[in-house]
Amino acid sequence: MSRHSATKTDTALDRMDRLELRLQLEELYAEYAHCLDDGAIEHWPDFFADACSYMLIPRENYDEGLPLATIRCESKGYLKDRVAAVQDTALYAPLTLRHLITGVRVTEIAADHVKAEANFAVLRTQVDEITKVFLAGRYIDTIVFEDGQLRFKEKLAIHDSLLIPNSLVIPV
Amino acid sequence: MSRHSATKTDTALDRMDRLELRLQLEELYAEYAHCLDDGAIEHWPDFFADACSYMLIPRENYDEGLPLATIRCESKGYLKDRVAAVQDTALYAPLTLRHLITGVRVTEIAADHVKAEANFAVLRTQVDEITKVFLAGRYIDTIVFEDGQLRFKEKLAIHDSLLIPNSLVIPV
Amino acid sequence: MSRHSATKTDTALDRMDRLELRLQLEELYAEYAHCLDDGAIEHWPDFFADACSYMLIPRENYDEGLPLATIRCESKGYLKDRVAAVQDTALYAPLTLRHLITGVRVTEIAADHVKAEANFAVLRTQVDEITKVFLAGRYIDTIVFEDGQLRFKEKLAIHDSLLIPNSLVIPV
Amino acid sequence: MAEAHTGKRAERRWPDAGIHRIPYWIYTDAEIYAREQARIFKGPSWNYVGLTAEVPVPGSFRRSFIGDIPVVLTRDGDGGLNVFVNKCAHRGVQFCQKQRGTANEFICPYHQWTYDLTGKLIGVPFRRGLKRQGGMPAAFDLDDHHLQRLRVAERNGVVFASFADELPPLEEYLGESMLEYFDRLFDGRKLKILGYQRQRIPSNWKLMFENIKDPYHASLLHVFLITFGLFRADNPSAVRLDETGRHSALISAKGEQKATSDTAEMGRFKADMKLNDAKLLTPVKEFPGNTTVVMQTIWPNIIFQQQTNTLATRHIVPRGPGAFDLHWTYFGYQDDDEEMTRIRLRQANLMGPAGYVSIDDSEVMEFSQDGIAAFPDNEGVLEMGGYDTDDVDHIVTESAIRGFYKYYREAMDL
Amino acid sequence: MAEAHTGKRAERRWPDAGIHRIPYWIYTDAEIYAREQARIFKGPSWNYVGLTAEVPVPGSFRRSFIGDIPVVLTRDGDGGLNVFVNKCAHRGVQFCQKQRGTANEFICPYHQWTYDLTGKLIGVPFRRGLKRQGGMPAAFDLDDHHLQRLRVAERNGVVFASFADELPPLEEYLGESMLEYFDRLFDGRKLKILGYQRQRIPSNWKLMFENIKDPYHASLLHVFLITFGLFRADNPSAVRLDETGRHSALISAKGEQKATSDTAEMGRFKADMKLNDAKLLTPVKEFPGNTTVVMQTIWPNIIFQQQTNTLATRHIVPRGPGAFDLHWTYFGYQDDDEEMTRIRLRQANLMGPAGYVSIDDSEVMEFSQDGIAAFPDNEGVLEMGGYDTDDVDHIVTESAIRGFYKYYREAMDL
Amino acid sequence: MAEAHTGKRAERRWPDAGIHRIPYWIYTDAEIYAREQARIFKGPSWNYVGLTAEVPVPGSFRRSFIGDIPVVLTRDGDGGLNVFVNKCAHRGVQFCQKQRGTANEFICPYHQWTYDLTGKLIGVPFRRGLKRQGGMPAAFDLDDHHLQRLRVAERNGVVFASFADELPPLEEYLGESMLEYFDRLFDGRKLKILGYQRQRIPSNWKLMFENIKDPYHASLLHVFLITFGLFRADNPSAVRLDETGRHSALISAKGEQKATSDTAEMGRFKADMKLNDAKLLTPVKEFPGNTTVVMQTIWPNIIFQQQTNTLATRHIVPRGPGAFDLHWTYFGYQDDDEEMTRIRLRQANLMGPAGYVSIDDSEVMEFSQDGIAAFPDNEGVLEMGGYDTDDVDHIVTESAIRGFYKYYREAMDL
Ligand code: FES
Ligand code: FES
Ligand code: FES
Ligand SMILES: [Fe+3]
Ligand SMILES: [Fe+3]
Ligand SMILES: [Fe+3]
Repeated sequence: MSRHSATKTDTALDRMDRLELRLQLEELYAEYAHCLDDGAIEHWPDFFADACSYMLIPRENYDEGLPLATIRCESKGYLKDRVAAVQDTALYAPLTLRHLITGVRVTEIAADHVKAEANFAVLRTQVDEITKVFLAGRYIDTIVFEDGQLRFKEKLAIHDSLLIPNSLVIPV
Repeated sequence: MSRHSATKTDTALDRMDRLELRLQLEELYAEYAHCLDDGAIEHWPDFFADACSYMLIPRENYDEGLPLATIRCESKGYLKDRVAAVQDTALYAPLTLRHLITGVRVTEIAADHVKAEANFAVLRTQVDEITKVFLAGRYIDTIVFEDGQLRFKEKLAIHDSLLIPNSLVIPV
Repeated sequence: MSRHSATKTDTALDRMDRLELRLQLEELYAEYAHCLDDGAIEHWPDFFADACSYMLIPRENYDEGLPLATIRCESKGYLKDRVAAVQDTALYAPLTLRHLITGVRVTEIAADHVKAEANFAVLRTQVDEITKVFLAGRYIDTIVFEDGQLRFKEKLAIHDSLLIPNSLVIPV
Repeated sequence: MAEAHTGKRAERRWPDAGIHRIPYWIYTDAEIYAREQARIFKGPSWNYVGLTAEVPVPGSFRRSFIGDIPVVLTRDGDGGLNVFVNKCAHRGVQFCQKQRGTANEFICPYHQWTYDLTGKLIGVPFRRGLKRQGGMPAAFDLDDHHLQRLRVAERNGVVFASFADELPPLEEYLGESMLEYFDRLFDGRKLKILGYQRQRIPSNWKLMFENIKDPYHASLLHVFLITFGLFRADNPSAVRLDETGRHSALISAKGEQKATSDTAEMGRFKADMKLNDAKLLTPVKEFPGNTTVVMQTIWPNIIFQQQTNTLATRHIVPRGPGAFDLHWTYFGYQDDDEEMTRIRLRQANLMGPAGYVSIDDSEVMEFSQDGIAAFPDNEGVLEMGGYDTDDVDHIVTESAIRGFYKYYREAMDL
Repeated sequence: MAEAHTGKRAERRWPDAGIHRIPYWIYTDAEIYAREQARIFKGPSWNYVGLTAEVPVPGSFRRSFIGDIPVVLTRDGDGGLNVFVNKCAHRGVQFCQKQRGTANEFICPYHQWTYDLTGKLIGVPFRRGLKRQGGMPAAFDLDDHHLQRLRVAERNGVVFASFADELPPLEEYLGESMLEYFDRLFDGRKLKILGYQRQRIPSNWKLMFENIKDPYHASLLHVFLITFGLFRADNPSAVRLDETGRHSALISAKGEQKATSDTAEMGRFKADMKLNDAKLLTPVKEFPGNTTVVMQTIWPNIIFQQQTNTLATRHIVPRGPGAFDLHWTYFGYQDDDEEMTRIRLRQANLMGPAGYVSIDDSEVMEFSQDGIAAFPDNEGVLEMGGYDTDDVDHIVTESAIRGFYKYYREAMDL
Repeated sequence: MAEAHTGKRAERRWPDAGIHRIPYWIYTDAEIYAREQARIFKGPSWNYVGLTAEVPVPGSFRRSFIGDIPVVLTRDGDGGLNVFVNKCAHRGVQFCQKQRGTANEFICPYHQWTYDLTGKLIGVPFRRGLKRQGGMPAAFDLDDHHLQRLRVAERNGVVFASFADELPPLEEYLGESMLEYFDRLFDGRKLKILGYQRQRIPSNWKLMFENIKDPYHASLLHVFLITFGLFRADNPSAVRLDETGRHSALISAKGEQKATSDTAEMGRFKADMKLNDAKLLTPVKEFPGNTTVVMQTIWPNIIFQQQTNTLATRHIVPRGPGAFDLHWTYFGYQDDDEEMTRIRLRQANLMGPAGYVSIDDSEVMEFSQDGIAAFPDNEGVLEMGGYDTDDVDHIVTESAIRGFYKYYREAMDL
């Protein structure tokens, strides 16, 4: 199916398997969004495998092969340090985020992992301000089954929005 | 699964059941959004059980336990009165809304009801204006099966957006 | 089911069929969004049946029965010509789009086609600008199974946004 | 959205006709707006900042605004009320970012200058330098750098503040008749906060005052008020102004849902409309007398609302010439029982951004701004009920608006 | 998006060189913008407001704009056309919020002042008060409070209006040669509305006129026009101006898609480009003569478009110095058969916000505003085809733009 | 968001106290902003435009800004660096829309005027007309219409440009001591671009300079810097200014994470905080001496950052009085090995829009603008470390900010 992304290698894949898997991934993404928007941010690292990476990267760097990220987490420790910053160390104005994650696509199913992509948009509400678009982009993720849960082994969030409206405290 | 919301009590729950249920709820939410955006608003009360409540409430009130709502409907009668206001009595400028409901999560499955949550964003288009973000927030809903349909028994829409851009005529 | 849209004629429809079909359509929409946002625009026509039409039309024209479209494609050839414009002939500033497609609803299942509707929002990022809402609206589509794929036979994208922020190069 | 044509600055002169003609440039001109902030909100006026029930205990605080100027209301350790600017005396940081909360002191995040709950500067890190290096000069005195503190007046749970050094006490500022209506709603019982609603309305802030000081429109615009007899020209009604014209009260008693010879002129009256759930409007008599509605406007930034049993303050926060925020604080009394609270909450469906009555108002204010913006040199007409600003016992008048502009012209020297 | 540097007001003087130099402050200065609204759109000009086909029967109305000033076009009970401001005479409400519709009268929502279809005030509720109380003063006369009515001129289905009391009749205003092109498109046949397109373009409104009055760019910017020979420097072409320079027409006849000695200078010509579906461009000859393109611009707010068989008005609505809305109304004739309508609709793919040709223009206008904004004291150069404003029989000229600014300077006294 | 009260233009006079008092109208006034663009960014200053590593080969280009003025940096065929305005000499189009790329020439899309890589106009289509018709007048000379070219200075891979004809060479402009710090970071090794980050910060651009010239806040605001000893008042530190006061450098050496008698005044010090993954901060010594931090600010638009091993330029692009864009370009050296690059990338977590340190700064700048906006007539206080602008060997001082405003007043004639 030429219109599918070129990286897909699912020729052996039974269609219904992909649909079922997507359902489970959608649940993962929904819980993930909930964690960032309304949940306890300290659970954010739980969405990741023990050996994991998380990168939030501007589209221009990604497209040009430049390695610099907006947030670079090379291990679960980094994720926990980010949580600590959100909770304890960073100074920032009160805000509410709302993540809209749509178009989850399974792009690869392998024996020990799956790959998936999705679009995201984040809306931000600040005190005495109306709600505004904060960021948009897409995820390119590798997911594994670990400790009875689907977890992100590699999470790559590429933000279209090159100009970030002031600061980005809470991960995407 | 610690990262799931604390209120979940689905230990006895077969995973596939939850997924199937979510599919049906997604249909409910999609029809609901369609009713508000393009459908006949007079069908809005049909999405609710006979004994029902609907509350649209600012996040600050919800978080602080303050009872005041933006819209408080304590019965189906209230819903019909809201429809009458939208159709007949309220004065407001022509507008088009677009509800984006994402991240539907089943949070509880009980014998006679289920609970579900979802994110919403509403975009508004007014005459001679470009399309803008109007409101964002989340639903916390209790759904029952009544008269052959899934229907909201309790619908709680918590809006992040404390400052509403002028007035809110059509429910969320 | 009175609250469903009036045009639905699915009385003979088994509920699970509709849900399964929706899953497949969601995949179609997700791939479609990906093609427009990040994929190769030259694959856009592949999402359509050989005999097809695509219309992007302002809500005011649609509602008043006026035939003028924003983009009118009466055949696959038109789609290819649009691709050529995007790739070769049109002059426009660099931009990144992000399509959020939500609320996919199956509205009719017939022997040789299905009908479906969905909401869309498009966010646009331009150089040296923050990300903004570009367009919102809904799809009303007829889909067929052709060459082993679900494909759009008729795609109608009705945009709420009457005022388009400058120009619209890439289809919706 | 028309762009305001505010180019011709030379012509900013009030029409000769006086207060029954309102020049449209007062709604769109950026210089007029800046002048309003300086002369009105920073001037000799008592500005609403909040309710004592929002700062119940020592250490309680809330952010607030006077005009568009950010301030903080606190209760200090002695139980005293304090209002000071939300702007660090060092380099201007808006240090208080939380809507409400409790604190022992305010620490500006930038350099941790620390203020006590009265706004006094009590600490400057590294003031004496470090290891004998740096630090503040010898002449630096904490007492020269307290937060700008405002005068505060409180009455029966409502807190006002002023930037002015000289102004009459609150009671005198309100005047005898306004004080009476004020004390009717704020009768000394402790208040119970029920919650907040907030709107950003795309019109000039003065249009909000015009709206609430205008009983004429209520019988015509609001289907809900007319139809259910909540506020209607043929109910016993009155308009009261203070001596200066700047404050006013619209008073009315609930009538019935019936057609009369008088409803003929109320095009939107719906004789046969019925609520599907009548609980929404079920009234309870709680105040002395027959009066069921008092809408009181106190110069320059607050509306006190009693509509049957739904009580609220509506705090006006200008956001440039073309917009303002409206902050609604709904309240009851500490001695309300659960049912009474429920009744207030239900009736709140009439008010706020989604209110059956208030929707009409906020939409029409947007229409006004949209109509006005392209015509800075045109004028509005305020002749209903004559040309004066007298008290009357009916609501077919725009006298309270004329009163408002009478005082506005003085305050603005226009 | 560069912020305009409009600080130095003293230097608002047109360059000595004259109309082949355009100072960039005219595109960004807020005072210039306000002056344009006052002197041009409210001045002695005939402004496009709509087509009679949009108001086909008594009671039909449509919202419209003159400059950024909101107006309403109506057809009254006698079939007459009326244009009045969309601003209530009472307190300024923009009473007509619906894009198009039918009505017997206009009732302002605020206090239900009621206007007939000609804009005459015919009702003021409670004018005589209620129970002998309140109401309008004796001196109040409905006749003093009609909506501001504009002069109206209609020709062959196109409606113009003016705020000015004194101005020549439309035909004289257009001038002989412009009238000819006008009558070519609007030949007296009834029009059929095919639909609308709307854009908000982030550039000054005058850049839209420059664009359409500029045949020079068409052979260079538009791959579609060049490649398919729709409008090209080597086609038989002409530029016509009225005597004042304010109106103009660009005229051309379709050529072939072939490389010639002349396409050498058209860098974007694509000799081998082919449409996948040629129906898109299939032309039908419908007007006398060989001319297939006439782009006519009538001061100060309208473009009339014939490009092969796609016909439209493009109505320019300024939205501050840095943006304007462009409202496209596509039409055919009542006597078009279905196939003809389909051809017009197909060719509409060239135009509008997604049009194969128009995309280029609206994008380049954004680029212009972005380039200009930081250089208020710089100047554009208009020397193609010389320095004058003469009619010519080719399109390698900017004379029509020079003509526009010749008249603009007079109108603005710059 | 408070609306700026910028009405009272008459009072735009700097406080008599001098540079230890900063009037708040400089952050909100639109005329001051326009004056800054004209006098500072278009004035006699060397403005950062990019790095040579971004334009590595002939034909390489990148968009850039000087103030908010769009420019293009190119490398021409001879390897020379060129900076010219991104505004077509014909009618103002911002012709270069791509962030970065390579090109043989720049063709303006509108009429395809063509410029070579030095900004010289080399082609005007139809300049001689077509078939002897139209075209440019005889007097038209390409040489009169080149893009406005700026003076360019390059040193060790960093490119500066100036609109001014007369200004000292870059080295002299930087001054001896600043040049030393400059050469420390840009030591002649080839740079390797690691990537970009961009923010739009809702505060006046000068607040960015104040922030980076202010070592006083670092020990108080930034938990990360204090706790991990990265930059702290009790580390060996210094502040250096050039002779004019406009440039400065803050210098420090990393200390330990330990409580001392001095951390007592650093309220946010967290003695027991530990990183879960210490790799984030693992430092590598790469520069001579003990210094691990140099934050250098060069008038009027650039910050050079060394914080341990994370190196970046921070380019300030004003966007009106109330906002600026901050463009971060992270780099290493061509001779970095993979591990060194990885270390730089990890430490980048401290910086940028999501940086553990920089979040604090960008948020506090927003708080500042929000606090300042309503008080144009108030003043900030800059007395830490005295009233002068001397070099000191500690960081308990605001002298570098005073130096900045000393020069600002001269440049702006305020
Ligand atoms: S700005 Fe508040 S402490 Fe420095
Ligand atoms: S404003 Fe129109 S009737 Fe009062
Ligand atoms: S504007 Fe650049 S070529 Fe005409
Ligand atoms: Fe009202
Ligand atoms: Fe064109
Ligand atoms: Fe800092």
